[in-house]
Amino acid sequence: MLEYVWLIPLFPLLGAVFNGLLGKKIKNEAVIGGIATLMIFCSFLVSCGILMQLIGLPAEERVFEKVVFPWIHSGNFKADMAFLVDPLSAIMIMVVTGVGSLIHLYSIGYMHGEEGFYRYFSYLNLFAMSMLLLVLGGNMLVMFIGWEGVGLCSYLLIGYYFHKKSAGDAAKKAFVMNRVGDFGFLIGLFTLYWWLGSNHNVWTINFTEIKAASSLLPYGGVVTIATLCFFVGATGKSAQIPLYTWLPDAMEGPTPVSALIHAATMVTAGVYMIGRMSFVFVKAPDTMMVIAIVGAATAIFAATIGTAQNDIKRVLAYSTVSQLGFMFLAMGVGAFTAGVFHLMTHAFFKACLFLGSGSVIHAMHHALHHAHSHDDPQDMRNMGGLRKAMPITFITFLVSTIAIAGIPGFSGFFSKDEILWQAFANPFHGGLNIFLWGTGAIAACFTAFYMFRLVFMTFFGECRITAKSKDHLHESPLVITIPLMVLGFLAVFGGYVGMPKLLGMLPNYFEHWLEPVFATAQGYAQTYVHAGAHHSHALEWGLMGLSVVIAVIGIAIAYILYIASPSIPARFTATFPALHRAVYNKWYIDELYDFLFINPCKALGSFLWKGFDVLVIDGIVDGVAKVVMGLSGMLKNLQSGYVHNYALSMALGVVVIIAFYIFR
Amino acid sequence: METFFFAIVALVAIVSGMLVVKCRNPINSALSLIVTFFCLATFYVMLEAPFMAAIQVIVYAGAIMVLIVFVIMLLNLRTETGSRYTHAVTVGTIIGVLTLIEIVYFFSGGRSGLTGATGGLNTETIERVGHTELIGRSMFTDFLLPFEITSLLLLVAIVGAVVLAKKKI
Amino acid sequence: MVPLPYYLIVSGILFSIGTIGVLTRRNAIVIFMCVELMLNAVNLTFIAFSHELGKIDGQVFVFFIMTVAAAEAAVGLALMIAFYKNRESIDVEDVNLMKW
Amino acid sequence: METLAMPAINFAAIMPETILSAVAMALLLVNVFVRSEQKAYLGYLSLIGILVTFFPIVAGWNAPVELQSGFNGAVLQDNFSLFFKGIFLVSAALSILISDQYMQREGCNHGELYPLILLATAGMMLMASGTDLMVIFLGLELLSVALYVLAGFNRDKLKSNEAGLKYFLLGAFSTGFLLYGMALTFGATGTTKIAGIAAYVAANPMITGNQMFLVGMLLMGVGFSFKIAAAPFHMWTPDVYEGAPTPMTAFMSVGPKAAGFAAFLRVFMIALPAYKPEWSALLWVLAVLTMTVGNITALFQQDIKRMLAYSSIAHAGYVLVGFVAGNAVGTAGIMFYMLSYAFMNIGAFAIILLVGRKGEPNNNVADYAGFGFKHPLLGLAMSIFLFSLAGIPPAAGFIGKFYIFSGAIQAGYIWLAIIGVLNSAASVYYYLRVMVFMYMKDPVEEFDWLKVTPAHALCLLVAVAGVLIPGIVPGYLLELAQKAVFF
Repeated sequence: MLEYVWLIPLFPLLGAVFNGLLGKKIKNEAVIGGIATLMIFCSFLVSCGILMQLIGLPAEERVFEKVVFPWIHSGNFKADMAFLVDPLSAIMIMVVTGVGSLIHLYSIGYMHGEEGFYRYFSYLNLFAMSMLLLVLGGNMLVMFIGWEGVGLCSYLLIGYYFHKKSAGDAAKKAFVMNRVGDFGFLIGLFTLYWWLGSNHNVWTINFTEIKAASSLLPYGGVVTIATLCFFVGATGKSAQIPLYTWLPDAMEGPTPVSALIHAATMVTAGVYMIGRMSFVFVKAPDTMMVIAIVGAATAIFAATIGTAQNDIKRVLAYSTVSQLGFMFLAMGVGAFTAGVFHLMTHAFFKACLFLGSGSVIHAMHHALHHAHSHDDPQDMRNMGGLRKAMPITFITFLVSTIAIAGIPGFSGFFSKDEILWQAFANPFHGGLNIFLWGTGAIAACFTAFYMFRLVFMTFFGECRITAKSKDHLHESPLVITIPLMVLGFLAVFGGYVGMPKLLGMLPNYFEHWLEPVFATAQGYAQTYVHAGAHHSHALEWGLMGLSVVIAVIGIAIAYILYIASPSIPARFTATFPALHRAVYNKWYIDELYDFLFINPCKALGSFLWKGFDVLVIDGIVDGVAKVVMGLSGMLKNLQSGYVHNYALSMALGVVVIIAFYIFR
Repeated sequence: METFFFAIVALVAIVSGMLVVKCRNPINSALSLIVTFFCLATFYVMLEAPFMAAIQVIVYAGAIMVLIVFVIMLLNLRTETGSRYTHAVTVGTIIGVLTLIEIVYFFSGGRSGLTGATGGLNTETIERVGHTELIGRSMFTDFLLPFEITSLLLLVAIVGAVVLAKKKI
Repeated sequence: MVPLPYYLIVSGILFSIGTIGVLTRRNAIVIFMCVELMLNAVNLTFIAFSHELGKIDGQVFVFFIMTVAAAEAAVGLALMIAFYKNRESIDVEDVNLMKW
Repeated sequence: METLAMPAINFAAIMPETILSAVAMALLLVNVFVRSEQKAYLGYLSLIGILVTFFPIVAGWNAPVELQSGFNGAVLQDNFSLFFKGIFLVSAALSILISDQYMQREGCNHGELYPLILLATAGMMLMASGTDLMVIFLGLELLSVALYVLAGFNRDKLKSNEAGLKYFLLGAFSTGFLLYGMALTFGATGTTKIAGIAAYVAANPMITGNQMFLVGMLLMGVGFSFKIAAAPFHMWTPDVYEGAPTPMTAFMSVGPKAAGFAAFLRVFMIALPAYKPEWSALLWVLAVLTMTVGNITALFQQDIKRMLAYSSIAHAGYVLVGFVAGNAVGTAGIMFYMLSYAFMNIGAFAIILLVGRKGEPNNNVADYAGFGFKHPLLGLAMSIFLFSLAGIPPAAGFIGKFYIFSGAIQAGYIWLAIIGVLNSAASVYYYLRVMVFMYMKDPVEEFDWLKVTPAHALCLLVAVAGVLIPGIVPGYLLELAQKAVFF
């Protein structure tokens, strides 16, 4: 099966070509969507086969490189079209093809009747191909091609509703920010290539060869520069500070796209890349610290912003940024396994959440459409009480929310708790650890709060749309709910493969599985870290308990604010009319609450959103653009159209050049 | 004596060169240019290249300049009115003077500049064989290919001139 | 015997005068004449070198430069005539339809 | 009267040029008998001539040395020049394929067009294989004179006149510098043969301190820089490209540039390696200036032909990066890049030509609104060309750029490579703008005038194949380019 690894990206490519060329003629949605889904599902089957075979091999033999064809060979530069299958890429292809298949299936229902149905599936398949190239690439160049490819497809899919100006702008923003990141990636690649080549005559960009030569790399120095450049690339693709503002805007695309590209797969490419080159990153302690700090900062930053959003997809978008921050935090503290584990569980529950929100939007859209209402179907203030109308969506959504909030027994708990524990107990960052842990823990609390706020506002309480619209609220068709159920199932049980040792009920398969991949990195880490303080099990138990408590606090706040308070007055009014006035007092308390806790928090959130996002980040981007445009205008004016000026420029060039050389 | 003669011719060449640039009327410029060409022909004779002097007069002063004067007449060009963009004149002159300074600076280094491999061409050979034959010989042996390319070049020029300027094609 | 640098300096001066002409004159034909002046300066350099080094190559080169000058003159003047037909001018400051 | 000692005339060494010139002359004769609406047949005949010319090029690959050189060392048809000759032929063939439709539309379908293109191509070939400064100079002039005419070919249109006149005046001016440089080089070394100069420098290392030689080299560099449109000698490019008939713009944006690079490379790397520190420092600055000026100015352009003109300046800058590197990888990268550039740029111009109408009112980027939906296949082709120009994988432009930059890195010019990558990242913006209009704006026009002739379709097909195949499987072509490097 391993020999056939090239089939994995080939299937979606065929699907993309087929739909791109013939889709317009076929017009039959079932055929178009069916073929696209079938293709990615075939890739999934091949991936399963490869995973099985890999499991059958002894741990140390689980690396396989398949050269499909020799690509660029010249002098000492060599890059093949090669695929690398190892435990890490095996997990990634399973996630990409598995979640990808479900989202393709879901899209058939969701995109029903959209103009350019074939275009959508063609892009989606193309995206899957690029993403598979990215994760399977045996050298940096193949990876880079995938890297560019996913950026391109993301651009095409964000701008899918090109009639909307905001969609076009969002697409451009995403593409430009991704290009900044790509630039960092290329510079990092060049730096590493040049340093290894000129100093040790190892001209290579092949991952296995770099791994073999990684012992030649120094600690810090040039590796810090190279890894920082790579990290810039990762921040662009994975929406970390400061290049994250494109991701919330990217919600202009269709919801399944948000689920696949902007939650489950593409945005995790940065994490994957760091994992793939862990043996290089770990040699640059300063970079590791930067990654950890940026990750933690992004986690809390995006979480606070998430509390101030009312658009259901924007909440999820900021949540994604925040969760990606957790993954980077894990990478930065050397807990590569935990980071990848969170990547996987996050793919399950966040895809489920996005698809669930898509289901809600779908239903809302239809309901509002029937009632000829022009309310925003994505605004949570228009929702409420949907649990009765959409039970399956509600249950899967709730399960995923519990998972992301970090309640024991659900997948998110295992991975997030592992990250927090590693942030606290890792031997890399000394005194910084407590801050990293604290930031992460507070971010987790915020996460629980805004996610349950989302659930309560959407599914509980009274329905806030008109009664007429309400009658048209229906559960989505099977083609939409099946993927939801599968993902919901995974959101609950997907975490059991990586259960912490402490709980001890199941062995931590996940860690064993990835051990050979990160062994080299761990080896390097041993040589410079201070003797890691040994923490007792009691402490670990304690912190685990604390993180559960934190999550519960977040949920409780959300409950009080969005469920309990509105319902308490209602009950009081019903049973004790005399106490009506007191209920109003209750409201005052609530407002005090608002004033003391929620408003500052919301204010901070919207300040950070409006102030930082819009002013600083966009300001920098716009500022650079303005300067370049000004320069462009200046240079343009030099091009005056007069032959004299052109001749003058030439003569001036000659005079300067000659003067420089003969008078030097 | 020869140097004195050289100085006079050089002076005439430079002054008439300046007149090419200075004259407002294109015809006057063209006539000054012809004077410069004759001065250069004189130099060629002094440099023992009589054949080059001859074709300098025939081709340059004769053919090319006649063509130019003819076009000037055809287009009935008048004196230039004052330049609309005087900065071009100032800056252009400054740049030209800078070029001049650079050139004089590095040529005034004396003979040291000239280091190239020498050949067998000297007064004796030229007088014995004849300059025209020497040129002809090397053109048909050593420089046969460039000579043939010239024919293509002239072909392109003829076709081009016809395409661009003929009334009806 | 006139020393070589004298010739070179004279040719350099002529070359610079030609450059100044190209940079300052506005009549396209005069600009072209100034280019011819530059080419002649180069010719003088070539022949002076050729004489000094005793190699005929330089003179042959001059022969080709003259041919090229003739070819350029034919095409260049044809272009000017074509331009004049449409624009009634060969002032290069009128050659500015396309810019920026 | 002694007989002339004729040199060894080796026709094999100039076979491609000979065939092209012969076909050109034959076409001039045939032209007289062809009615004006049937001039397309001349185009087909010239294509046949070009196809025939491919045979000596293929046959001459890896030929023994004695078959390569001829005419007393005036030409050397080595693999290097053969590769470039291939590029010239490709660009000439693709331009001829798209010429007829345009020329008929604009009412200037004169039969002289094709002989001029063929002769210009012969001029480029002489530049690439010339090993004598005289041959290089004459090849350059043959090319330039033909191009002056081609730029002003639409003689009833003021823009075209203007393009021709500007190109002519500035080209003649730059020729002055080139010739002065050649004269000084001749004076310093006593020869015009490249091999002779190299041998002389090797025998007299002291000469590198000679200022006359140095200035000669610099002035020659200036002359070549004009031809390849490197800043600050680039300013003619946008105006000439905008004004020239579109097929000729396509032609002159690729062929002459490649020819300029071929001659530039040969003169500097073979005759003047002793000056490498000097000229690579100069070219370093020129490369950075060229890339940056080209890209930044392109950002503002509304006219798509002008935008591609500035982009072609930027591309010359990327190629100069490979030149600065001065190693085998960089040089092979230049060749690979110029070939893929021929496909992608001419392909893009072919689309521009289709979208345009008589008098070319449709050259604004905004005129492409919705083009991608109205004509999906043409839109796809244009996207492929733009992606390749922007250097986005898997198009050939990416491989070429990557290869050039990795050559620069191997030579230790890491900053130059970084500036190059930065520039390339910035350039995406203006290519993307066209894509945005094509796919993200509602169509304004119906594009119903648009007619794809078979010749045009063939050109686009070849161009797409030429961009995609070397992009996905570049191995074979890169190997060829490597074998073509002369060291």
